[in-house]
Amino acid sequence: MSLGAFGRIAAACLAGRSAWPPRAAVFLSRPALQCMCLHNSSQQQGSLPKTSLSQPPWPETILPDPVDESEHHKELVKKVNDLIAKGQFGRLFAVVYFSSRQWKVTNEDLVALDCSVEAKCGDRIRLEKVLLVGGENFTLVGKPLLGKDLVRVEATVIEQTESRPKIVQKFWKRHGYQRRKWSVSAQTILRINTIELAPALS
Amino acid sequence: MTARGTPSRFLQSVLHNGLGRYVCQLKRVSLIFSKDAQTSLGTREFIEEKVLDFAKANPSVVLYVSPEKCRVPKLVAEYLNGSVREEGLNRMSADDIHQLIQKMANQSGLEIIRIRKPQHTDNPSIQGQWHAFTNKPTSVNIKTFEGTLPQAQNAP
Amino acid sequence: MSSLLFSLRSLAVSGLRYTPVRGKKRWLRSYLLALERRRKLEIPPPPVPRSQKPNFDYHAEIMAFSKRLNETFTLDLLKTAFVNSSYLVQEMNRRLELGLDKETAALNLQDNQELYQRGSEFTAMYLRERLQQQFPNLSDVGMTALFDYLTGQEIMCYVAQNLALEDLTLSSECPLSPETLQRTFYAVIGALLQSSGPERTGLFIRDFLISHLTGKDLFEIWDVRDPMTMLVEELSKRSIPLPEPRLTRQSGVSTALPVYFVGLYCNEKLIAEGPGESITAAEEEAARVALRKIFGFTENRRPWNYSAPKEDHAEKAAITST
Amino acid sequence: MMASYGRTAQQWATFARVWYLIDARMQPPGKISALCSVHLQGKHKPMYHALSDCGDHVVVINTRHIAFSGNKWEQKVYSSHTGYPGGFRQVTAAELHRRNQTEIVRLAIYGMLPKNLHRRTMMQRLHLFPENDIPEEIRKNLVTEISQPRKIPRRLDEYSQEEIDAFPRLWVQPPDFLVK
Repeated sequence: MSLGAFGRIAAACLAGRSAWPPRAAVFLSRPALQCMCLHNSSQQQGSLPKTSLSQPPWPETILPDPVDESEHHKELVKKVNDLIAKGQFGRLFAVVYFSSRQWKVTNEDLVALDCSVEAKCGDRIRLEKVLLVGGENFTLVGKPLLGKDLVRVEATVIEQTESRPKIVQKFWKRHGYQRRKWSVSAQTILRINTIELAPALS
Repeated sequence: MTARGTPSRFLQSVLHNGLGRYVCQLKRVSLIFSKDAQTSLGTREFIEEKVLDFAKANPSVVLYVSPEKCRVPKLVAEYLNGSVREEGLNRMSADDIHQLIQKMANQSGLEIIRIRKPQHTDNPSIQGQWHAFTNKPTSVNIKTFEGTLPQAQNAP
Repeated sequence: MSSLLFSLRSLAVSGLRYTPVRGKKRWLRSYLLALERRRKLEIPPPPVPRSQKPNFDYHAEIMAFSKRLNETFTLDLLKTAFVNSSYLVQEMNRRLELGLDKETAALNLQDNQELYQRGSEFTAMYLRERLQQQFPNLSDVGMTALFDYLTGQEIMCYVAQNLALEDLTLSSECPLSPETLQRTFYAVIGALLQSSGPERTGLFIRDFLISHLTGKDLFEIWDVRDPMTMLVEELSKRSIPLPEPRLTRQSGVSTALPVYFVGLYCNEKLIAEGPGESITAAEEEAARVALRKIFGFTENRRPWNYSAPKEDHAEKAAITST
Repeated sequence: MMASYGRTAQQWATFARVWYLIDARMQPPGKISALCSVHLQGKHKPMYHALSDCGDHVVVINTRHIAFSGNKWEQKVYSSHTGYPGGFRQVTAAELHRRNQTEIVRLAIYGMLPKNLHRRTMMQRLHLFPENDIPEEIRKNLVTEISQPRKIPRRLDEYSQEEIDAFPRLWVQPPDFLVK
């Protein structure tokens, strides 16, 4: 079983989502075609043949009923909330935004950041920008972030070190121009401790 | 130097540090300096003013101060995983030495070389790794490709 | 060697009282280095324990050890934990050789035999209990395999070395044998048990021993030769009908690199599917997958809880109050 | 459902080579080749990496029945040079197709693959057949079919009379219409 549940705002079932992209195209082209067909039928007075003129060449898209969809969404949210409340999930993974990058992390992971962090070694920090949390049977996608009361990702700073010396070298041939620059950047290593979920999906 | 030519390792930690508790990996620091040489001036100043504060702040590090007859003062740091790092303190000021020793206390003693990936995970996939038949419909199992049989050669 | 170089060089430069040396002997450095390298290759120097090298204060090291682990040890117990019986014998002999008579030579030190026993007993009890709690569906053989893996010499010595127990251990052997190291580690656990009680000791074992289960597959630890037979046994124990292997997917059958997927069906329900380079290998893999599922040892099982227990209580209280 | 395979088995399953079939009947050779090139390189896989050899096998049938648009059969020229003086050779697509019925597709695919040392290896995983019968050895390996990039248009004689009659006529030819 695999459900897709989407954080906070309205969710769509799988079929509904796949049906969205061509919607604009359908609305735009339909009236012109209908006019043509009417004109033709008035001349022919017979049943319409199945040709490229009577029917658009792409398959017809059926949009889900909004009432059904909202009910389906409610049901889905309730189901996932139940799962979370009962703790019926195994390992969780999360996509967190940190140090201008997105990291897909799970418990016991190591993450090396190319920057220094204010916290000292051994401090436990909370990664607040969580974009996505997933378990085996469900995935919660934030728009763009998930609520702080919904998910809590914690990490420990285990090392604040430096990168290896990187050399930037410039050389122009036949000009006697040579520059060599050694650069060392700060590095922080985090250990992801926990990813906790609360049944606060709405 | 090219990045591929340099020695490299993967991101790791000693004894899953930080999983249950954080253990400071620096176990022992020896400051070796000269009592009268000019080059050890900053080191002597550091020992007079800051070394006690550092020792109090880091009770898990054993600090040895040994005046010896030497021209270049040095700092020998030993880590829990057995690695030993020496740093020369020639003509360094007390503040610089403090920063250096603090940095060494924050490190894990693993080699400082190129790290191949900025992330390490033991569980690469929670919802299942992709394989060649992921999302392939099961109807392909019973496909017989009759159009490719020799007798179907003249079929349109 | 550098001092020798230096003196030679200064001689060459000053050369007041001795015959002057012409130029700098640039060959000397590489020559001496080569000599030293050869000496090392021919006779590697015998290992010296860290305690006999300069800058080692036993008391300070012991204090730092307990601070580092964030545990409160009774110092006497901790010191006793590091004393091995071989050290006592060696020390006695040394004193006797120095000419002391037997009574004055007697040390008032105990060896770590008792602490070792306490430590190993507690470790075994705690580990079995926690493993049982975490993997309730795992069979007894598997449980024993996990237990043996965690308390095996390889893991325990690795942990002990990376906690710098080697420096502190008092023993007559110089590169410590794995047995001694393991014994000392157990003794340290025993000392912690007597100083801080079972709860803290449990956390210690969890943080340093159980953490070695992260990222391990069940069958890396537990060597199962015939998973299909085991699966059949386990299924019959749970009174589930026997699995029926079926070929579900295949590609490249007539090539050197085929892939087969075999699914195991019980009551026409798919319980596991496994890939392999031949049908038998795929069937075996499917059985392993099924076993992992039955034993609750899949890759996406709930991770071990490493959070501090006190925080848990506080949080639970907060949740119930709101 | 989570798989939870062992590491060796997972690796085997991930890097397994899948055999695809593609029918080139009435298809533009360029479109066929674009599909083949992607599948031969493994670019359709989520784990694609240029350094990991993860291409699949592709079997192309009916290369005799490919369809060029426009007047490419006459106008398109395939050039080559033998390496000897005066060895520049040029043949039209029609002539080349008459000589070798798989050559046009092969050349198109060869040109679409990356120009590196892997190109020959990837070409070895391509199997071209002029007609639709393929050896039993290869048919056993097949897994699935890639759908054709172009819909085959129906010829007028494939339409039933009913459909032809029902087709809207925009203009009816008057009886006195003079045809030059």
